[in-house]
Amino acid sequence: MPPLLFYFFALITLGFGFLVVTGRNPVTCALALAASFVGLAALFLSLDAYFIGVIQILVYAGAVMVLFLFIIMLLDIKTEEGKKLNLPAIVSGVLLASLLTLQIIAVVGSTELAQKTSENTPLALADAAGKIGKAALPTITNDLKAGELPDAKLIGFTLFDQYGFHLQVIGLLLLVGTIGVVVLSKRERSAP
Amino acid sequence: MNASIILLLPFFSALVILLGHRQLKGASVLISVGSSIISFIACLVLLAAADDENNNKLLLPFLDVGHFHANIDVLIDKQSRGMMFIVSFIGMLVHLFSLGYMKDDDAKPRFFGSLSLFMFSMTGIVLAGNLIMMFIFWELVGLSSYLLIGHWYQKASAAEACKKAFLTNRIGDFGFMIGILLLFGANGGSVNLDDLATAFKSGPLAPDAPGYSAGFTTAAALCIFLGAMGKSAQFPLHVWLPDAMEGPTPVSALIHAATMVAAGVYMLVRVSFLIEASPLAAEIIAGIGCFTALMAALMATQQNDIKRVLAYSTLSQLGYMVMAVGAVAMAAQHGHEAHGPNPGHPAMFHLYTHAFFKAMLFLGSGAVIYACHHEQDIWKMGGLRKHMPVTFWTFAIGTLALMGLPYVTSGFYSKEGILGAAYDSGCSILFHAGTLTAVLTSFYMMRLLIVAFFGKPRTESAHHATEVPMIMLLPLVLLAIFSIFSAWDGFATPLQALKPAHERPHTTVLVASILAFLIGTIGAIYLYRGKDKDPVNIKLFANKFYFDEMYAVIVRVCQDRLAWIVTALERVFVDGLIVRLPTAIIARLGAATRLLQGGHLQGYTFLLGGGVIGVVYLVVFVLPRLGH
Amino acid sequence: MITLGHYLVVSGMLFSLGLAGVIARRNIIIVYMCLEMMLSAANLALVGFSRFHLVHGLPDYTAQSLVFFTITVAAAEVAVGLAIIVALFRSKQSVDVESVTKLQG
Amino acid sequence: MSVLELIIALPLLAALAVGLGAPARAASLGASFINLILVLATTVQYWGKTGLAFTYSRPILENPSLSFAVGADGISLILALLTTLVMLAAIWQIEDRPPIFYVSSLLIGGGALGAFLTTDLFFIYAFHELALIPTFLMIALHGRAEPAQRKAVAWKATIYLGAGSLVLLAGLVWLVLEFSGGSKLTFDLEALRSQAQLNPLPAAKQAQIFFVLLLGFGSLVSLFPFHSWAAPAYATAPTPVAMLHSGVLKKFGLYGLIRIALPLLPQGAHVEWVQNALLLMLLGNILVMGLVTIHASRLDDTLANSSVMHMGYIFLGIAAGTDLALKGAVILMFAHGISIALLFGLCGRMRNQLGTLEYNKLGGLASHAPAFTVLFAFGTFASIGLPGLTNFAGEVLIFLGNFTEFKAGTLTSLQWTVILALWGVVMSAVYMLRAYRSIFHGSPATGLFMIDPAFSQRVPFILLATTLLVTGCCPWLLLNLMKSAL
Repeated sequence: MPPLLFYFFALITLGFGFLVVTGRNPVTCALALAASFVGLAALFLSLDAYFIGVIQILVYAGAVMVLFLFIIMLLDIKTEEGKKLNLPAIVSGVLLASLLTLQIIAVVGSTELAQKTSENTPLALADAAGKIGKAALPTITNDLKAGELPDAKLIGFTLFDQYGFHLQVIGLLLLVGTIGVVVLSKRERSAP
Repeated sequence: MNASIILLLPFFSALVILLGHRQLKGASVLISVGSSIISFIACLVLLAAADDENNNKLLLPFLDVGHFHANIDVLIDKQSRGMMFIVSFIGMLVHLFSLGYMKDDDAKPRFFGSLSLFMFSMTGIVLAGNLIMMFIFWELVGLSSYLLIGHWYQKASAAEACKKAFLTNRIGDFGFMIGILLLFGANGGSVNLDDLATAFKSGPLAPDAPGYSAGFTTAAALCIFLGAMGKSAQFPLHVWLPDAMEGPTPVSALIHAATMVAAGVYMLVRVSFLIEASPLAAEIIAGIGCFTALMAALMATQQNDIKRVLAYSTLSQLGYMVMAVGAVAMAAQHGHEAHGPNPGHPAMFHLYTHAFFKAMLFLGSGAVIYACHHEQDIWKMGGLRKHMPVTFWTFAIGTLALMGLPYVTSGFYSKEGILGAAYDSGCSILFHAGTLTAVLTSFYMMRLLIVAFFGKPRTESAHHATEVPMIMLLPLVLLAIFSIFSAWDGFATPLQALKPAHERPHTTVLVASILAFLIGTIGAIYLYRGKDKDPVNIKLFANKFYFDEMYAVIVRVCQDRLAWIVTALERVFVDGLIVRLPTAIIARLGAATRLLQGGHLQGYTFLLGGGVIGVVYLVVFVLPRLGH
Repeated sequence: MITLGHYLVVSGMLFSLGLAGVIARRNIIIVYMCLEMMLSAANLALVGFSRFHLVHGLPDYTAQSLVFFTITVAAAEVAVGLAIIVALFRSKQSVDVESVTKLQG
Repeated sequence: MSVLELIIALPLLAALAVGLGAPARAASLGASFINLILVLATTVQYWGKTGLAFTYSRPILENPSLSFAVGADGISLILALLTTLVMLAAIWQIEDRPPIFYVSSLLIGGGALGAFLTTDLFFIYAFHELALIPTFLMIALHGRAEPAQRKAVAWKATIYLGAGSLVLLAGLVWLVLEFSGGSKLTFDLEALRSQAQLNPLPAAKQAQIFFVLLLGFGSLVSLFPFHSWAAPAYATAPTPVAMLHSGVLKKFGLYGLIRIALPLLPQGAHVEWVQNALLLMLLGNILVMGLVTIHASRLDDTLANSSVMHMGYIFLGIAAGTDLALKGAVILMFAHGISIALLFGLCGRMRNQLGTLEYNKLGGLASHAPAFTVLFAFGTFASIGLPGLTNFAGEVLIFLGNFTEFKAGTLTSLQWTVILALWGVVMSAVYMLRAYRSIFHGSPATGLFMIDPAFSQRVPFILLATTLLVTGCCPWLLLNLMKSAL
């Protein structure tokens, strides 16, 4: 993935992220967030995580942003934001953020792990089929032999093979979440 | 045996009076007078024994810790016998006199109880064998003078006077105790007078002993002298004696003329080996004595209260005696022993003659005050010669003795002895100042005599003055006899021991004392004959050199103001630092922690972020460098 | 060339942006969005690591499954969070963070 | 069953009985009277003996060998005598007060007796704490000032003494650990003492432990920088508590130093920096508190501050450490206990009758209440240190004790402190006589007058005054009890 594209998408993600943080109107923030998620999904794709990239767009950019926009519209939040700038909070926020970034850059810079690039760690698709072991489904091994990465299948396989139980828990979590939302947003009849 | 009678009888009489004065009613007076008479008789028996060796008997155990002993042990030698005679004789006379003088006083038991307590403590000082016993009775004498001066405590002036007397004595005792401690340490744990005497001659404190330091001996001598200054009212600590006249007159006669104030001089003569050991101390003592004598004499010339005049004359005579002690010690430094065979000391000689005529003068003034219904101002008296003949004649004898009428009165011999000692002390100022004081003494005493007894009565009370009852006249007559004959050789045998050797004093001394007597008398007669108002008016002397005011300021500034400052500082620093500071810190910490749960969201996230950065920094950058 | 470091730096910057937003902004909705950004920054780092840490020559799918889980949890969380915001708005009529200090210690 | 256990138990049982409803005054008076008789009997029996007597031990724990061991030598008997005397006087002078007064007095007395008569570190400390609690309670409940200020004073005293006891506990634990040498931990004083002789600790360590103990005991005894709890506490405490605490309980710190610190850490006090620190502190006690007392304008403030000041002399005796000085210190503890209790008792009676203790409002009481004046005079002149009363014997021995090792030329820092401390004697005369003069002498102030208390009310004070006179005239009575060198 040519570096130029990487920088382009990184710029989109960070730029729109910055816009979210500094935006006056919540709606613009919400849309900026969606755009930043798209940029992010592109970065996922550059990392050969196609399934995750798609999921990112579907769930985040799609569902979450829509939810936000819906709520913003519902609550009709005006952009009274500009009343007064809470200077100390902004200063401390910016200060902390810059400190954190510097630290991360310093940390990442100092470890040799970060030097890996997609060139010097190529995916050995061919011999992976052999190594993956008998339990692998024939579809996966055929695609591997054919030389491309069955990303979605592999994720599915790992999810259902190793993390079956966790999936049930996540399912339950989502169920509880939805019930909670319903209970919370019920209008109290008997409220005085 | 009779030493214990002399010492303990007054103590038990005081105790009995203290405990049972309500039941005893009048009897307590008889107990006290009886005890004084018995102790006088016991003293005569003691003198009759006249066994010469100094016996040092242990009477009562007080403190024995391991090898350290500080007990009530009695040292009987010539000096203590002579002094004992004076104390018990004058004590008895004063007891008899106060029977009459205090007849209509409602607190008689308390008065006589305190008198017995005084006799007990004064005997204690005289018979003391070691310095600690002397210190014990030193303070008990201070207590009894406090009780007696403050007898009429309803009067604010008397209450102030007794407090002043006790505190000034206490300052003296402060110095005395330091002196005792120094000697105790240097002499290896014994403060017995004989041991100290030998220690100074041959023992650890002798000049040739190793580690001898002249400074130390001077310091010890001056500290002990500080104790004497407090008791004998020498210059810096003299302010309490004139105010002590607030007490009843018999008290002034006994305590503030004859015995208590003389205790200081008695103690100095007792420790003369210490003063002779340090020339510097001797000079200082002589200087202070001479200055006190001169200053008091000047003040006495301008006093109008009969008792104040006598008080200042006592101060002046005490200065004389202390000067004599210093002078003799200085003379001893120059090698020629001043006194001959018998160990009499000019100061002791003057002390015992002065005791007689000064007690007589005070009792005389008491009779005059009693007759003039408690009138003390001499300018309101006058012409008492005709109304009170016996009192007049005895008072006149006393005055002449004090002025030193040549060859007749005892005062002349003892004053001449002192001037002689001042003369051979090798420091001429002492002699000149002494003669000047003699002039002033005869001047103000003759002034007193003329104004009070001659001329015509100035007020009603002086006009109606009648002779005092017999009980008060008897002591006056007895003391008058002693004022004249006490210096003559054959007279009171026990007192001979106190007279110094009789080598003829230098003619200059003889001429000087006679001249001083004449000049003073003529001056007074010329100035005060037939006057109704004091012609001479020197503000400085009348106000006693403003010492009282100065001391009042010193006390107020140094003590009360300092106390106020120290209290404020103590409250701020100690209380603040140790108590308020920690409580404030803890309160502040409490407030800070409350801030953490302030409830505002951003605060939490900020701290969260800060924490993350801190940890990352620590883990990534610091720990590797520390080698973990 | 694009190294893992680049991805990590981008994820770090995205994370700090989100953190700055959470701290600086007063409107709860915006705070919430920044929270989502921080979560996705974490996902980026995870995907980065899964790509460059090969298991049998293939990317490490456990990391990706973790990303999958985070996304689902984030979704549930957004739902519940917004419900709370709505309930909050109804009682306080404002979405200002300062007004919500009920939990004061 | 040693007689000492009976002596300790009696007041505590009486307190229990009064608590459960027995007639308060009769029970407590009876208990303290019997206790006095018992202590006198044991003292007579002890006459001439030396070292520990009447010992009896009930082992409780094995590994840290802990046992309720009682035993008394001259010092603890003298202090027990002091405790019983002051307890009897304090209880006797309580009139128509709720039974809590009797219970607290008995508890303080019993606690103090326990502390003085047991020879086990653990129980010495425990009994002292038992005695402290009623003091705080009484100050808070029945103190003199209005509730808010009273509570503040009680709080201050509690926290201060609590902190002091904690420091003390730390010191004691450190001491015990040092001497256990890792093997068997023992609290028994005798065992520790023999261990101290066998292998004494290095001087530097001794100095450190001694300093910690000094701070702990010091703040219990209002040593100079840690004294600010004392004056307000005594001024506001009800009379019996003030009498008992300032008279008896305060002596525990000093007893602790003499009984625990000095024998186990002989060089502790003589190490340079510890001695200088102690001398500075006790000089602060004498000179600074002397001036503070002179500045006081009320009688109870004067008495409270003067009791803080007199502690300086006892510390001077402990600083010297010589046999003479320590015996002087014990005598001064006894004398100060009696005289301050007498003065506080009289001061309490005056406050009840006159309502105010301000000097400028009082005057001329002697003409109305002669017996009261004589008793107050005894207390005043005792606390001034007049010979013939016990305080003098104690003070003179302490001063002499400091001058035993002496070279003619130079004065050690200890001796310079004595000379400065001697000025305290003048200061105590100043403030006591000012108080006496402004209350008793002079013309009676308008309206304020006081009649003599009935004979039955005077008995406790007469009792204390005669003790002062008897032991003052013959201090060898006390000295013979302390034959064994300290």
